[in-house]
Amino acid sequence: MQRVSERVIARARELMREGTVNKVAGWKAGEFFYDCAPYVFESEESLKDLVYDRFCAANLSKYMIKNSVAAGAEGGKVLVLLKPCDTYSFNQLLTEHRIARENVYVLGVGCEGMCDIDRIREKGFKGITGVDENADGKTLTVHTLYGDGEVAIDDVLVNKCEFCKGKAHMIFDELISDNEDEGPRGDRFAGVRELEAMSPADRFAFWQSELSKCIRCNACRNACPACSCRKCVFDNDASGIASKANTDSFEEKMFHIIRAFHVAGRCTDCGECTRVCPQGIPLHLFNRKYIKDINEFYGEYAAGAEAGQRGPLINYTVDDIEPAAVSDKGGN
Amino acid sequence: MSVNADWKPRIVAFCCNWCSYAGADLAGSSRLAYPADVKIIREPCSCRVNPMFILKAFERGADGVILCGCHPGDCHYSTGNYYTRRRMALLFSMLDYIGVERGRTRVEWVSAAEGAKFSRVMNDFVAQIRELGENVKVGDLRCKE
Amino acid sequence: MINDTLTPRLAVVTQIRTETPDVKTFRVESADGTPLFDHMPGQCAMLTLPGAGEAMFSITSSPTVGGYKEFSIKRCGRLTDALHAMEPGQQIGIRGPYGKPFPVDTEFRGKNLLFIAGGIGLAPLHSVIEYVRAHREAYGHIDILYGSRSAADLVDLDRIQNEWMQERDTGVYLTIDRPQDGWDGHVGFVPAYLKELAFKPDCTAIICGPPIMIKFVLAALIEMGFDKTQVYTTLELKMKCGVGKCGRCNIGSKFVCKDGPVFRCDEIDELPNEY
Amino acid sequence: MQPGVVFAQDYQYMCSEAGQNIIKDAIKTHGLTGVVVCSCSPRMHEATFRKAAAQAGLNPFMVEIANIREHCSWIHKDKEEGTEKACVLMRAAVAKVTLNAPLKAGESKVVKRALVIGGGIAGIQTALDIADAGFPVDIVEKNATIGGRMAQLDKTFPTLDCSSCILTPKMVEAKANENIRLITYAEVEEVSGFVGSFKAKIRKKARFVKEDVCTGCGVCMSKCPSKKGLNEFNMGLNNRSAIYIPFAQAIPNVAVIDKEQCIKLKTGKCGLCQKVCTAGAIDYTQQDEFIEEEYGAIVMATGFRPIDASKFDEYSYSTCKDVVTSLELERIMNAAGPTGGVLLRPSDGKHPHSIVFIQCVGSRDVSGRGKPYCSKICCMYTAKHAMLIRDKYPDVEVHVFYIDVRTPGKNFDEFYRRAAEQYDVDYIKGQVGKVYEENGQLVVRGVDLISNEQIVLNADMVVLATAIEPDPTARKVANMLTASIDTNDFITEAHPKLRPVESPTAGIFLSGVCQGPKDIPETVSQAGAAASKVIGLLAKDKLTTNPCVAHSDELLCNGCSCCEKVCPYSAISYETKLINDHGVKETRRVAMVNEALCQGCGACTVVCPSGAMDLKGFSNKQIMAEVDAICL
Amino acid sequence: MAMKKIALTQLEQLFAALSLTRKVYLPVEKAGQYDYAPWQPGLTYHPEVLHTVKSAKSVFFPQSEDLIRYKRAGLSLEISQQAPEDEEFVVFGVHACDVAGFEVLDRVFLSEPVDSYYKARREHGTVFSVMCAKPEETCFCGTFGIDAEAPGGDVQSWLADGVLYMEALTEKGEALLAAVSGIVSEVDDAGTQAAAETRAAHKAIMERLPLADLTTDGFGADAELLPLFNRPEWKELASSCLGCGTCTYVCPTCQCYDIREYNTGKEIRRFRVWDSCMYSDFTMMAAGTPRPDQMQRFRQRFMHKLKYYPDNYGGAFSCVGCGRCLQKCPISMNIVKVMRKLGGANHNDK
Repeated sequence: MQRVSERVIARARELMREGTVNKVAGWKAGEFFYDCAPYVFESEESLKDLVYDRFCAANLSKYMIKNSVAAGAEGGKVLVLLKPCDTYSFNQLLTEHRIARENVYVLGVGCEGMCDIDRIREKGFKGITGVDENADGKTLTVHTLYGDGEVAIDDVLVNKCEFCKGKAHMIFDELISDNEDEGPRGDRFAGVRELEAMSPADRFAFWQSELSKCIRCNACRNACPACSCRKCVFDNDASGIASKANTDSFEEKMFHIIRAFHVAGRCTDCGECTRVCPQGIPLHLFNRKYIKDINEFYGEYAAGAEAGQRGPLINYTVDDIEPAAVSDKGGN
Repeated sequence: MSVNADWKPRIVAFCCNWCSYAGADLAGSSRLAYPADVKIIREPCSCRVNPMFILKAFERGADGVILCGCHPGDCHYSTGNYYTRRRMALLFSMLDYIGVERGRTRVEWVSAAEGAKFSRVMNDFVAQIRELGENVKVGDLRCKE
Repeated sequence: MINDTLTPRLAVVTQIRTETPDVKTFRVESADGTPLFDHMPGQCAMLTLPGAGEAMFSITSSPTVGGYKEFSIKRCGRLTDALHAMEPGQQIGIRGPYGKPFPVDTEFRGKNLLFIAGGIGLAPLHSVIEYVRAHREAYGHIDILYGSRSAADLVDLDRIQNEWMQERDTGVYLTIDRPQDGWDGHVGFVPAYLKELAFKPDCTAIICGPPIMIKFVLAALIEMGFDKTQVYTTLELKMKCGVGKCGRCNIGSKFVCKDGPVFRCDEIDELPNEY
Repeated sequence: MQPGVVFAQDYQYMCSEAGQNIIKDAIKTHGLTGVVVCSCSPRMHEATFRKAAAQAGLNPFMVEIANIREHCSWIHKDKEEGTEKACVLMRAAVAKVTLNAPLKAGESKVVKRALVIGGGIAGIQTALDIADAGFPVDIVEKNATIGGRMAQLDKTFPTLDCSSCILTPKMVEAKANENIRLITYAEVEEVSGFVGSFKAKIRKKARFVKEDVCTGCGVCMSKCPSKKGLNEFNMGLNNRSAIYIPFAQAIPNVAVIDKEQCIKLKTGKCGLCQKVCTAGAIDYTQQDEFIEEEYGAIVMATGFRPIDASKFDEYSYSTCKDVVTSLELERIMNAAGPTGGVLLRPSDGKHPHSIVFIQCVGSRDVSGRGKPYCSKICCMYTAKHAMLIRDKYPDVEVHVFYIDVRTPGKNFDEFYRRAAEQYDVDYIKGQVGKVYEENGQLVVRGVDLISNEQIVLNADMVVLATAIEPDPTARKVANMLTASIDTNDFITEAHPKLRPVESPTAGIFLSGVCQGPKDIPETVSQAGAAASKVIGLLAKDKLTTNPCVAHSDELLCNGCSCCEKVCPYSAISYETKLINDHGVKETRRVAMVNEALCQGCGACTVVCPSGAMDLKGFSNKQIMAEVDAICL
Repeated sequence: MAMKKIALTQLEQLFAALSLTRKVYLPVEKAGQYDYAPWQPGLTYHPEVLHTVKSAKSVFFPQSEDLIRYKRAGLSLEISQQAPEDEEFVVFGVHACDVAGFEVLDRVFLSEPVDSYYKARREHGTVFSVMCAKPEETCFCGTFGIDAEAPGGDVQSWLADGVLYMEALTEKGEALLAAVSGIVSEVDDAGTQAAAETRAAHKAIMERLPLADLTTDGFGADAELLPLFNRPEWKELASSCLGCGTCTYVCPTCQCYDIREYNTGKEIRRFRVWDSCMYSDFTMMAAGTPRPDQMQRFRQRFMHKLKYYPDNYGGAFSCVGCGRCLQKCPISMNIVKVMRKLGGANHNDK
């Protein structure tokens, strides 16, 4: 990752210096080694804080909605660093006319999988002050206030990277990557299948338990590149379903089902929802369910694989399956 | 099963204006009875039915929701029910996935000439909902007090 | 049962007057015959129509009239639509009074007063004007400049013509934005008319109206030699609790519901520009 | 009373003038802003009540109907339950009407030209009546000539007129009328648009004969060496040449080449017809042509065909040549038919001495093989056939097996009685179990239901009164026109009693058997009725459009284009414009609805995640209010 | 009152005994996350868990609560008020930061006019604090003068070698310990010594924390409001803020709320819910909002914590340095980054 990182940063500087772009959307170093934040750098000087490492999981596509328009208004171009999975979101936003493509320079960056600081903490590390990637490329040494330890990278990957869709970029103007595309990593629908195999009562209990944690902070929605509505129906009093957190009500379920439905066929499975959920709710299980259903009912479809696709929910064939054919899954 | 003997199912039926609502009218003029638990909401087309409406019905305490439209290929608006078919297949699958009984939701294609079918479908659906009993899984507790 | 500050009292709308096409005045009395609460001019109260919501409205009636509170309310959203659809006899909830009043018994005492209002902005000033009229001898000369889009949009025109214009030592100046048939009065925007009238800066000015009007009126007053310490206005922000706790009507460290809605213009300058 | 309700009144006949006056008075007296009528289906009287409201000064779209008849009192036996449900329906309607907004209908143009699909008697009569009123009409006929089924008939019941004698003048008139354009040998391929301005694309199939040059002399037919094509006009009972004029009175009287049979078109050799044609009308290179035209109204007159009798193998139709259908018998009896009008049996051309008619073949059949409905005309044409045979050939024994004889028409029962009594036709109430051939003789085994005896009859011919079904093109055309169709493929009428010649789709009208089985006089009167509806439409200069159309809230619109993609009418377009959102100005892409094109289906509203797209008259809030009120 | 102790292994008995007379709230695991929930047999305390996701404030200021119920019929209206809390409860396992968070809320809700729902819960609730074990690198309670070794509340306690040493600080605390006197035991000198040692060890860790150097310089009641408000850096700080409410909802001191209605069809319930000034609709009125931009909303939140609140409440800050927002912000923007950028060495006066 180190090598790609250096090249990415150098190239971003170069493109800024030569005037190809006047802004760079990347990740800015933070207080700790792991808390880099999405940031749009506006000067070559400021790029000293640009980082690209194992903790740059945030998907920058959504930021291009505002920034591509702003860049155009200023007569410049914004460079955006996109990991392979991020490019799907970028394409989907292009499909929906949300990004002014001509104002964006996509620098595709290779990715070997992002680490999740929360998962490192879950391994029992407290007071983490740093990590080093070991020479084997498979483990991290974790430094803490209370001593050092080691952890396998595979065990602390962000969920979306655990089920990486592949190392290929769907769109880019320039690519910096050392990765061969080995295709998807793991079976991303395994979690969905596991749930489907449960009895309805167990499924209900599972979701009841998970969703009762929801605090309706809207992080999932606000981070989601598909949830890019100017005003969400859940924020719009005129919509009739606007709501704010209310415990013991139906609202959490309603919120998550509707949200999943609204992004069905548009969700690229970028995994941001699960990554940002402060309560650790596996929200991707909603979206992957829809992706799996769509694939099974209407044929394989990957939102964002290319710009301009017609999504499965704004499409049909005369011999689509009947809703009645969607039968009870699993036992009783 | 429901423990409350007085319980009567609340069933919302969304019917498209051109086929199913007319089918319901025909069922009426033909005196083809079905239980009064079914309450019909008229829509221009089955494709007007937003999943939000269905969830809203459940939130408010509905025990079953049925959506009726023209037969695929016969939509008054040509293609509306094709979209309905996809949307509802996915929505119902999701409701099933979160553990809501699959039988609480249904789509039926009923033409304006199918008064008898309308009645049959409603009788059948009500029987199914009675079998499933009260909807306790989805719904706002505040509405149930 | 303790009565929380957020719980409204039961009240009844006893009278509804249509003032203009989109303004109605509602008279509210307590449902049990006991007095609602005491208020001073400029203060507000929360009105609740369950199902439509709750919002803060300035009390239009003067504390000098007893028994009831009146609210002139312009139709501009879900709640006000519902209020406008009410019939006399409708029971509603009311809680208050909230906010700091105009300093009618302190700073205003003995002063000449210049009231400048636009449209529904007359509502909070109405209470002050009536209060001053009730204690007429305690104040100097009064001028009232009131403008609206059209003659039909002048709120409480009857009272203005029949009472205020007849009040001693009081000048009343009306204006409408555009000429119309049957209007032989002044035509033009309030700030321009204000300059035309060239009041001397020997009085305390009280402004209320749409933000754009306030902005230009204030500029005009400064131009006319007024100091900001002589000018009072009211601010409006979204409110939920009315008691400085829900956290949304603050401008810097001040809460409009608690520290306002009446502000002296020099105080506003010290606040961040978020209103 | 529900919050918001200030006046309630019970009246038995709300739709009557007195009832409407109650509504009007209440609107005026109480200053009502909305009206709910608890009555029959809105499909029945919504327009009535809206009109009444409008007359009282209330916007007509502030009226909602609670359907407490068809959806309630007529189907729920338990009075208490029914009443309870009626209250719920009323509550939902009140909840909805409080959220109704006044709507104003827009206007759209009316193209003053009609399209009639089908050139049978129904289509011809409709076209003639429309043309007589001064509006141009196009008749699109899939066959090479107009005339349809009626042209194949020999005589008509109950008057025994010669069918072609009364039809031919109408056909000629259609050709001569300058407001009528006949587009024969053609099919409608695409229809778009809506009432007032439909756009149709018509494929005119290649005849390989120049229509405007051919004189109809018929020389080509006699010279044509290929004579193996089945003569469709004679129900395939004999053959015709590859180049042919369907029948003598065909309109247009123009030859057509059957490209499956033509040696020249198949092998490139021959060309005889071209050589003998003195007019020089033959053109082997002719291609299909397309005509695109706009129409204000479209009439479906696609007609019928007899069902395939081979499905009823117990009658040995497919194996015995002497088992024929009634329509085949028509041709056998007709002077222009294969036998020149002499009754000869098809197998050996001999004169038959005994004929058995079997009624209800495939009609009133709930087994699934045939049709559940009564084909309506069979009783009468069978009586006609029996009578004509007995009249011309008194030596022939005629037996008719029937389930019921249905004669509810003017002079119908008299006609039937004449057949049975005067002409001594042997009517047997009973069913035929089997028809088979035994030693060159047809044997009919049946049962007499009155005597309850088995009957075995020897017959020289058996005639099957086969059911009729809509022409197979009807389904295709209906789909194109978005006209609804029933399970038997008959086109659904807007109202079975009150709007029998209109389809629920505005601007689409029904003429003839495509709507349901009927005889000629009924067809002609319905054709006239459809024409008068079309005339009424075309006489208008503008149409008011349905105001329940989609509407996009620019402040909410993301510009994602999902709505645009699902709109069946291309009514949504996108525009980049300056939007002022509470003082924040931004130039962006937003959806716009063309209200003249939008038909109000609502497909767009559901694909719009932000809810920017909503449907007037059926808004999200209105529907959710109904849901809330019902689930209370 | 003298210190008492109980073996960690016996805590369940303590909870069982307490729950006879009151509800016991403690951090409970649910689907992998810890939040405060009522104790039930079988549940125990996990001292290694530093933070619940939501702070302990939800015990006193729940995320949503019904306030008033209305019934409308024709013109008439019936108003009934939800009864405030009237049962005793104890919150066990609160750390110093969250205890300090209660004080932040107290200043708001207990000042006139008093919020009776909050007050009732405060009066009926006893806070049983525990000194945190192993603070995280994200902890900075020291910045706000909070002494993590003396977590405070009604009873405070320390864990050393499998024994919980506890000390009542208030009458309520004494009553609580008295109620379980049969289960807790007296502490001898060795015990006192052990407790003191664990506190000292903790102090040493606190001093080594990476954020130990963070100061409130440049903020507070003494800082100048408008210059701070107008700092250009707000723009870049807020530039990637998603406008979600995560920081607000996990924060022990955020107290903004919304009052909303829910119509069940039979009655209208007015309820209070947490709200976030980060939300775009927070100050939205029919005519518009004074904070149309996310930058303004972002600035509001931090100005409130570091300037407005201190102005209104005697200089106290509305942040207790628990570090939850540092761990939970989806884009890793937080109060520490704000304070580093605008305060300390970068503050206006320097």
